Amino acid sequence: GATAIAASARAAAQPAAAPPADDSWSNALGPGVDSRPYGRPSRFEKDVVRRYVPWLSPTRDADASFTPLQDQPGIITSNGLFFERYHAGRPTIDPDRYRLMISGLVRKPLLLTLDQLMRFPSVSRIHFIECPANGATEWPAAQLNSLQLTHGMVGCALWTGVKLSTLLDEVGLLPEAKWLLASGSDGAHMDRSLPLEKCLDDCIVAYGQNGEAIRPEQGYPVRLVVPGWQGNVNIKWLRQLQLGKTPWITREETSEYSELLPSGKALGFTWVMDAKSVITFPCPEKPLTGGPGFYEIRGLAWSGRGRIKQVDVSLDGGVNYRRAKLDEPVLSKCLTRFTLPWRWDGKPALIQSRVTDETGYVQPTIAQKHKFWGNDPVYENNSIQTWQILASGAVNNVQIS
Amino acid sequence: GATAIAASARAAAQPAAAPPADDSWSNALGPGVDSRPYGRPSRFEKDVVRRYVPWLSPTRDADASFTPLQDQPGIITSNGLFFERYHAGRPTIDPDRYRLMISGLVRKPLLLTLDQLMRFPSVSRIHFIECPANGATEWPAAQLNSLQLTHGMVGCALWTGVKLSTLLDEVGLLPEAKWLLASGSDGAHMDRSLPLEKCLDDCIVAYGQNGEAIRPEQGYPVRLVVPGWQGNVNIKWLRQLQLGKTPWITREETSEYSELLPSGKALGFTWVMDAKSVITFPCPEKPLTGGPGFYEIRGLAWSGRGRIKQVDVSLDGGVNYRRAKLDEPVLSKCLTRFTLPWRWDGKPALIQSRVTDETGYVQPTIAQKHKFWGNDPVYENNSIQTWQILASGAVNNVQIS
Amino acid sequence: GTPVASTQAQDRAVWNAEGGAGHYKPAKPVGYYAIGTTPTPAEIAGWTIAIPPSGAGLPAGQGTAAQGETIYASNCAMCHGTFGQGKNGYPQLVGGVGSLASSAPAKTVGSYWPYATTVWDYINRAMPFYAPHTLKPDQVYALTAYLLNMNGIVHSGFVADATTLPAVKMPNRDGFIWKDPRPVTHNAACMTQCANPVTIKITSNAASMNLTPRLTGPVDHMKPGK
Amino acid sequence: GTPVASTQAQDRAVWNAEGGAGHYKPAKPVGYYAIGTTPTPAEIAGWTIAIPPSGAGLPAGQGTAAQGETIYASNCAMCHGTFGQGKNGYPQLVGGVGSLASSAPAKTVGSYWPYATTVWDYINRAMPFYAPHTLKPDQVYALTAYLLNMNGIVHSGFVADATTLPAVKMPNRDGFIWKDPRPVTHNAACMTQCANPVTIKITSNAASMNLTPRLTGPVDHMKPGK
Ligand code: HEC
Ligand code: HEC
Ligand SMILES: [Ca+2]
Ligand SMILES: [Ca+2]
Ligand SMILES: [Ca+2]
Ligand SMILES: [Ca+2]
Ligand SMILES: [Ca+2]
Ligand SMILES: [Ca+2]
Ligand SMILES: [Co+2]
Ligand SMILES: [Co+2]
Repeated sequence: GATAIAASARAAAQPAAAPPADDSWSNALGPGVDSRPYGRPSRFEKDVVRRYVPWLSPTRDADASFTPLQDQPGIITSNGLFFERYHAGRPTIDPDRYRLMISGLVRKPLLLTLDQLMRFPSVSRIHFIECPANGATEWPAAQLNSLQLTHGMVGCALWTGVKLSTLLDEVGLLPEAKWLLASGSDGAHMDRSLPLEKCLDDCIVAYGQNGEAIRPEQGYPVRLVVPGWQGNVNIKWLRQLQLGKTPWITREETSEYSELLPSGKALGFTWVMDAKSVITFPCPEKPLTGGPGFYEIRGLAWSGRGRIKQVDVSLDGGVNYRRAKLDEPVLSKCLTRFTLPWRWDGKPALIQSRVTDETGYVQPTIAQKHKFWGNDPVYENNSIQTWQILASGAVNNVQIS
Repeated sequence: GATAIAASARAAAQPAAAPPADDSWSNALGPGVDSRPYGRPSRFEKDVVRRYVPWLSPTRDADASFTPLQDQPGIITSNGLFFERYHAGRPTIDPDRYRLMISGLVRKPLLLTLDQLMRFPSVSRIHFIECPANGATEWPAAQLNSLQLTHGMVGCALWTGVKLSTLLDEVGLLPEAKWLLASGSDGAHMDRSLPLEKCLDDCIVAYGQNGEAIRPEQGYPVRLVVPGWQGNVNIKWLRQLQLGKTPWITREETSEYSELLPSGKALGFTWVMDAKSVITFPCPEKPLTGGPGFYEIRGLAWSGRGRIKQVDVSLDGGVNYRRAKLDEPVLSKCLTRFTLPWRWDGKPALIQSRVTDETGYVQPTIAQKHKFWGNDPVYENNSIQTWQILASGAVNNVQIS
Repeated sequence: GTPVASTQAQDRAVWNAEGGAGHYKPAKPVGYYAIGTTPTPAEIAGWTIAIPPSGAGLPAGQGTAAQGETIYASNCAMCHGTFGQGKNGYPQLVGGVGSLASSAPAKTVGSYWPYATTVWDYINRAMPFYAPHTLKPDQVYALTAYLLNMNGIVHSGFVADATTLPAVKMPNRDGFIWKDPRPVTHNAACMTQCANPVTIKITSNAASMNLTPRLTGPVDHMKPGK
Repeated sequence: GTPVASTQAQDRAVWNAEGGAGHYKPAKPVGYYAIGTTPTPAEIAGWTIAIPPSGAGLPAGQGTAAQGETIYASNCAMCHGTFGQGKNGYPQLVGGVGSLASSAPAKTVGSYWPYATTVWDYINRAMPFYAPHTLKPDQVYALTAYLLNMNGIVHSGFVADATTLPAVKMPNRDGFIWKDPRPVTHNAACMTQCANPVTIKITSNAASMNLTPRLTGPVDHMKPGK
């Protein structure tokens, strides 16, 4: 009978081959298409999550969490794993009550519901967003033994929305208008001033992220995308676009996202994220587990100034470099994937990647950064990352002279 | 005191402007970065889910669910919303017990663990996967009043994995080898024969999907991606690649995924998905809600034979067409987004899109399809979709002569 | 009808033309990456369950329709019906010969499947639905014999085994073609006055069909036919 | 020090150069899409809370340090400390003047912020942390006066209002530059013998730092300093 057959596992008849030739999941029905209308990762992937560094902030509401880049297999960051940066936690916004105000030095101020915003002509572009504090802990020394925590404040998504220039055309810029203030509706009312030239170039008032509505973590229902510029100017939970003559000199562009130079002078408005790359395999979280032999070195490169031209990889701490292969597509202000085949001899090694972008900018070493920027900046640590490979295959985050 | 201040809502002082100028979410802290290490969509998006047509199959374990294309803002399908097609439900596979067998007419058979598979050189590509039964209900007549249910058995993702040719190089093809059998470890042990030429071209043994491990619904931990070919040959939960001289003539390539022609002959091996396009806004689920005025017509186009060359949109049931704008990037065997600005006069209209791919293939009308393929096929309905716009702004799925 | 051998030869000619590696040159020598292990013959045998038309790989064992009837009654009939007629939407397995060119074709094992080896293969890998790939070879042979006999393809004394099954001539073995004969390009990218507006008529409208499940709120589990 | 007016003029010169639309030509005339509504002046005023250095938009109202002290004690001190010295990692608001070029710079409202209008703006929009943007204008004026007074920038009789705040000269008003003076390109794409292997030394190794939270299993909520 039915029970008898179900109970007599074929495995018993073919012990040499099964399991795994015929593991339990092959001899049963799984859940059907009605079981989860919105899916989730396999439960075996439960450790692939955003993580944070508890000692960086006194409160989780003004803090950051990091994308697990060691488990990101391509240029797209999963919406569930895209890094977070909050200044007052994550607001829960009712899209029916959502409004976008466009006002200030414009001919015809405008108030838009979400439905109305979505009626405007739209574009869809893949861009990275990186927090300028990505790698901040690594300025003075190699401190965190983790790719996720040294480089994970970056994510890359397909953003869909209205070009900011389309909305500015619609309201009509007055000749005196030179700056735009984007502000959010989170508790921080997070706001940043942007020069009009960038606003009219490639910025997007976005409502879509990787095939669905923007996630609450990334600004649901609407955020600003300012391609290639510091994450914090990509205002989330966008409530207002205000036009003015001069910047507003908000707390975020003075106290928070300014750089104290060695001279004691403070530098505001550093905006563009310079080119950066990092090897994502191997890395501290993903050591070489199979002993000596063939491995593929993999990594990600990006530039706030345009496309990636080349990535070079060193296996000897920067003495010699080999050209890595770039994976298609290579898009502007977008993560680019690179790979290099490597036959590991089982000896210790110091591996690095170094990107050159289409402007000719070449990613600097940490020593070069220190020379020009001082030893203790906070932001825009785009220096070359060195991973130390031990004979055991373990990988450590190190800095070298 | 603190409580007094928190209680005195600013809204009371500025009734004209707030809400929504200062809605509840702006006057409080939201959850912090520790609240959900793996994120999910806003609870206001709870209706954006995969749905199925209950009368299509007697059991949810051998059934399909559909991607909500009406809510997909770009070319990437969210992993949570990617359509499902099961023949025996969704297996839950332990990645540590996972094995891939490569055997048959090869010089050196190979057994790989998941870790071992991941060591091989990898590629990352954005490709659509479409079930050939997508639109099957619409062959005889317009039957389902829904974009999701007429076109939603397609999804598009960034797939990362090993080129199938890399693995075939590693095992060494014997000269007699001409076909490959890919088989899965679900209860159906789903399997399909593939000619070697396609296997050596652009197929990927994939483990990554949009920035994370492939979802259980799409084949965790490993699936085959056969770019541009019928969804069912993209074997999920891949357990074996077997090389042989002739195809295996499995039940799936005879009884299931063959086409009964009007002559009574059965057609096997139709593989390639011809070019198709559909307007995703407006559509039955997304009517024109703002009265006459400006709208942007939006849609998706794809071809199993390569890149999209152009998409033309008709607003008068196919009498006249206008060239739509293609959104970057335009990639091979990948969804391409198109848009057309439209000032709706409030009158009824019949709207359509028609794609031409780089081979010069032009998407046919349903009448043309009927002429060559008969009136009642099951698969590969890539005919031009007509949406009827009513004066109310409501949208219906219709077929026209 | 056409003799078995010549039909197989016909199919094979197309398969040979379709398959093959073209002008492929391997990028690397065999074993270049030296990753993974070489499976044992027993492991390969455990994985390799697919049975092609030649019958290669069919295991030792055998079964008759009479033996199959008992197994079918307790493990299959609840879904496919006592006479293989199908039930509650589950597939019909018997009958339908001669219906394929009609307006109501019945595609069954008997009327549609070109090779008997596929019947053995599919029952072995996928049935019974709730416990796939748990039958013993003798049981699969018996069930195959029973289905072939119910379909009138073999007589009641037929013993299904590795030799007899590949030799069975299925009713529809000549019915399959393996290369799409239909024209590929059907349309022209005409831009203006492509149709006569007067002749455009709506031939069907899904709004009046009453077949669409609810599209908002929780997923609609409406019963077939509502 | 530099007079207020001339410093502002310096900043403004950079801001003018940085801002602006370049040679932009609108793609469509104003109102082309005719979507959305024109907000009322009251609505615009409700949304528009940002206060630039000019003080434009500061509301009617006023406040003194003495008034601010009371509000601060019950709503702010628990996080920022009774004397604005910071607490448990929450920001220090007072002190630090002269420390900016040192190895332990203290960036506070007093030592770092270039404009007093920003203090008003930020307290108004973002504080108190647990109930942001709920203070009344008088309360914000009072708290601003209190913070400026604690920092020794204004005397205890100072009345903060729409006129007095923009005129306050902050200690670090000359300290901000708005255009990056650092060289952009630091490296060369050298391919061979780019460094002397002998001089390469590991200068730091995160493995020995003991600062990394657990990277597998549930998210690690380790306390600062573990
Ligand atoms: C619980 C229900 C159920 C039981 C019991 C069951 N089947 Fe099936 N059978 C199915 C379903 C559902 C399918 C179609 C699966 C698909 O579409 O992928 C199927 C398909 C088949 C097919 C292919 C039909 C076709 O035309 O493609 C055969 C042959 C078959 N079953 C034989 C059997 C045999 C023999 C048994 C008993 C050993 C059995 N089935 C028991 C549900 C069942
Ligand atoms: C529950 C804790 C808490 C309370 C109460 C609180 N703050 Fe804050 N405050 C913070 C945090 C956290 C930040 C930093 C926010 C960020 O980084 O985005 C901050 C930042 C500030 C800053 C900017 C500091 C800088 O240098 O950038 C000022 C000024 C400030 N608070 C003033 C106040 C005032 C005035 C009150 C009372 C009305 C107050 N705070 C109440 C937690 C608090
Ligand atoms: Ca089930
Ligand atoms: Ca801070
Ligand atoms: Ca910069
Ligand atoms: Ca909170
Ligand atoms: Ca079926
Ligand atoms: Ca085809
Ligand atoms: Co099995
Ligand atoms: Co507010």
